[in-house]
Amino acid sequence: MKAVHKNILTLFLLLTIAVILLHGLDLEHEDKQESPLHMYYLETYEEAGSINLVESILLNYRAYDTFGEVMVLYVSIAGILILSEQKKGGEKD
Amino acid sequence: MMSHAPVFVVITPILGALLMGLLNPFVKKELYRDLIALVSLMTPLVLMLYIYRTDTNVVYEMGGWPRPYGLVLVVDGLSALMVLMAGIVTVTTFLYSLEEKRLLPSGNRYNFLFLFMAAGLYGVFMAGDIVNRYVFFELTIISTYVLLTYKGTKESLRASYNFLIIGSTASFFFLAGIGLLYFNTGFLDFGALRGTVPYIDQGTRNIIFSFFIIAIGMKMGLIPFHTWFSDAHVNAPTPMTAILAALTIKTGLYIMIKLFSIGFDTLPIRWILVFLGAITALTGVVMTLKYTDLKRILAWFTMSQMGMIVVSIALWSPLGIAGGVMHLVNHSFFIGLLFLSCGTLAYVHGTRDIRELPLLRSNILLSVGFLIGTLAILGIPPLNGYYSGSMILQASSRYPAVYIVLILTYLLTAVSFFRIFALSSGISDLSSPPESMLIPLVVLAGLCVFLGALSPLWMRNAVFPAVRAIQPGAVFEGSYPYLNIHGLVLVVTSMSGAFIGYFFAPFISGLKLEWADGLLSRVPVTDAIRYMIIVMALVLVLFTIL
Amino acid sequence: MSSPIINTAGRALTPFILMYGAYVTLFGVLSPGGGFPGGMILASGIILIIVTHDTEEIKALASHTEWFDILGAFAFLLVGLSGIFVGGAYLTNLWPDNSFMLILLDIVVALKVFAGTTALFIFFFKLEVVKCSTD
Amino acid sequence: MLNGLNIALLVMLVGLYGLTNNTNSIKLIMSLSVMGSGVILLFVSIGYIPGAEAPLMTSEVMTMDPLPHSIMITLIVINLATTALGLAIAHRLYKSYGTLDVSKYFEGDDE
Repeated sequence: MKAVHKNILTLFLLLTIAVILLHGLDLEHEDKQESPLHMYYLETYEEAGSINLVESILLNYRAYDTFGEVMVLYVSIAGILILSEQKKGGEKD
Repeated sequence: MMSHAPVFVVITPILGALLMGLLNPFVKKELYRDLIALVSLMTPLVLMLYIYRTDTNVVYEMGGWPRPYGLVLVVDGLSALMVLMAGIVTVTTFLYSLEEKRLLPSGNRYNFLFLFMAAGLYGVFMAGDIVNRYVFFELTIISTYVLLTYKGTKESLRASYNFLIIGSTASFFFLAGIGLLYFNTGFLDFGALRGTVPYIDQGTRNIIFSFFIIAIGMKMGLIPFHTWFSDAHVNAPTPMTAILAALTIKTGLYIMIKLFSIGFDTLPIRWILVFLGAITALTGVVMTLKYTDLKRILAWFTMSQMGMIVVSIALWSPLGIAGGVMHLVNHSFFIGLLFLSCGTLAYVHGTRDIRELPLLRSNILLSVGFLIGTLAILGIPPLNGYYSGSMILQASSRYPAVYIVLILTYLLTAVSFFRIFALSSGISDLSSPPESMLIPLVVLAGLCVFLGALSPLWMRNAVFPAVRAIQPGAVFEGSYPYLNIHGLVLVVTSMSGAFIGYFFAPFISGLKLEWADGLLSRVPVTDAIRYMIIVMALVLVLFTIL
Repeated sequence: MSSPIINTAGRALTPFILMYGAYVTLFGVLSPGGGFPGGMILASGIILIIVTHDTEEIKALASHTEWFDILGAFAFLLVGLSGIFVGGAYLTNLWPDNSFMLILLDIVVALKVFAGTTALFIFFFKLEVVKCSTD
Repeated sequence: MLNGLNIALLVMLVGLYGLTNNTNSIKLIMSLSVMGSGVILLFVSIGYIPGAEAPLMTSEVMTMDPLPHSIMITLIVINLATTALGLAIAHRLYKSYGTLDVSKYFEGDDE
């Protein structure tokens, strides 16, 4: 199959997906399910310690997520430094 | 203090890794780093054994926030089993890598990434929240991307790059699915989702699952999403290969089980996974006939076995889930054993080509280890693959097409393995590899035999609680007998396959399978993404028609 | 890149950028902001200095930034563990005043993001420029 | 019909098209970022409630849903980490193979 044909096929499939998603899901802001979590955060924000709700979710309710995320950032930076330190000798093999 | 055990399972490896990083400029000896790593890999195993002994249903609330609002760590039958499995495999493969990492061009900070990967795995297995699971999966997979490049060859860089692109795309699909799930239910916690997902209307739920199917399919290496799989396995250092095959791809399966259990277990969804799993089981094993590189052959076997486990779990009967979960654990041990003995063979003989490897005329422990792994994967009675294999067969016996596919898979597996034995030749070399490489082999082979012989016992005590954690009301009719008709079918199939494979090996070895080049193996990353689009479009069209 | 105008502008701007970064970090509890944006702004200040004064001494900072990076990650872990020592769960508030832990974690995260981003930038900045044809 | 949610899905598909249509390894990573932006837009739109204000508890007015917003901070950072790692690997790949074309990486290597 030529590259052009592949791209046309992909484009066609993506259009199909787009039509089905937009038509089938029919997302509107009004359809959003009222989240009990949102109400809970509104009521207990004083316990969590910040009037900035995003902040208190990030570092208090879901601090464990942030913990994982900090580790991800750290691992990727360490990984980049490791990649740059790797000896070039192995590249021939 | 012991009530905090679940959190220490996750953070001990991270603590060890960070300590190692902090001490890196001051401590020059490798020995201390190995000791830190070993201790922080052993601790989670011991802690999880302690938790499992005392209480099998622990919910640890992070920061003291109650369950649907904050994040929790969940230890139930299933996650405890997975964590124990991960603990055993990480400790043994780490022992193995003590020797192997000296061969790598730059082995420094290998321990460090290894620990982060282990922590990520524990985090995935114990997370009670879907976003939290995503975050820890990223921790695992990013350390894997880097560990894949440790050989420094250009093929390993290519494998890592392809894995990164495919993995990130799949992660975005997963996140979009999470977003739509939150839009429709308002929850992210698995406990709360279990109560709310069934009320989403069927069409929306199917469309949401079409996002998830790509993510979990990529993580498990199901057929159209498998393109990163064999390349990554072959070009990674051997311990990493064992971890990838035994644990990392199991996280995808675990997420699939969790998604099924919260309410995505309706029919069209499950049949798609059965279909993909069956294709993977058959195609994976056919592809093994093409190669002579032992590691690549084992990688394709891993895929084929994963396909079988997916089929079994997607049938979603209590026996199918029990068989699938049990085979999952068994598979970790025997595939770990096979990959590690493959690595040791390559270490001793300096090649991975089966035509130059004296497989059964090598060091006695090595040969016996490889043989035990082989017999376990074929399901020969005293070994662990037998019991779970026969359970999978019985669970699928209601659907003849699936049953035939599974039997064919077992037959071809046996053919392929005995083809390897028939083709293997080379100068016999009985020299012993280092002990740190043999101990893991002995441990894993011992587990294969031990778990195989005690199958009914540990099925009752460990697998049933796991199944009840997935399907709270699961009922088993009596206990499953050790010797039964499906086991007999399995053994006969494997035996005849072994016979065919051993005596017709010269004919089979000429198989080129040229259609597979560029279609199944050696696929550029752009085509891999194209496969994802094709599958998603097909699945969506199917859901619209039904 | 070294012209007197750029050098002077970089030197003049950096203190203000750093101060703004510190403000965003510390007042994340009371206004939009927090550790991540604060750390990024702090890093952008340092990056400005590196770009305008392209000297070897500054590039040698790379090894130190990595150490700060670990320190940030380790401090996050310790703050989490301190929750256990005061009798709660992992990552519990360790002080009766609720916002204490938030500010502490903000500072830790800002340190982490600042050091990490700077290390990243220095890595990509040090790569030699290669001419490559497009496909 | 024309709201952030639907546009976000379309942006994701645009990113996917970029991922299939390019063979340049740097452009692939850029397409990945486009797709990530789609996901971010999706989540931010999910948090949007018509007529509500930013999630700061300074007045008694109804606020937006803050949970998707805070998840997005997590995602942005992970996205940054992955992109940076991908670029570093792409650089090493370029030095090894001498080309950025991903379709040429499989040439001349029999398995």
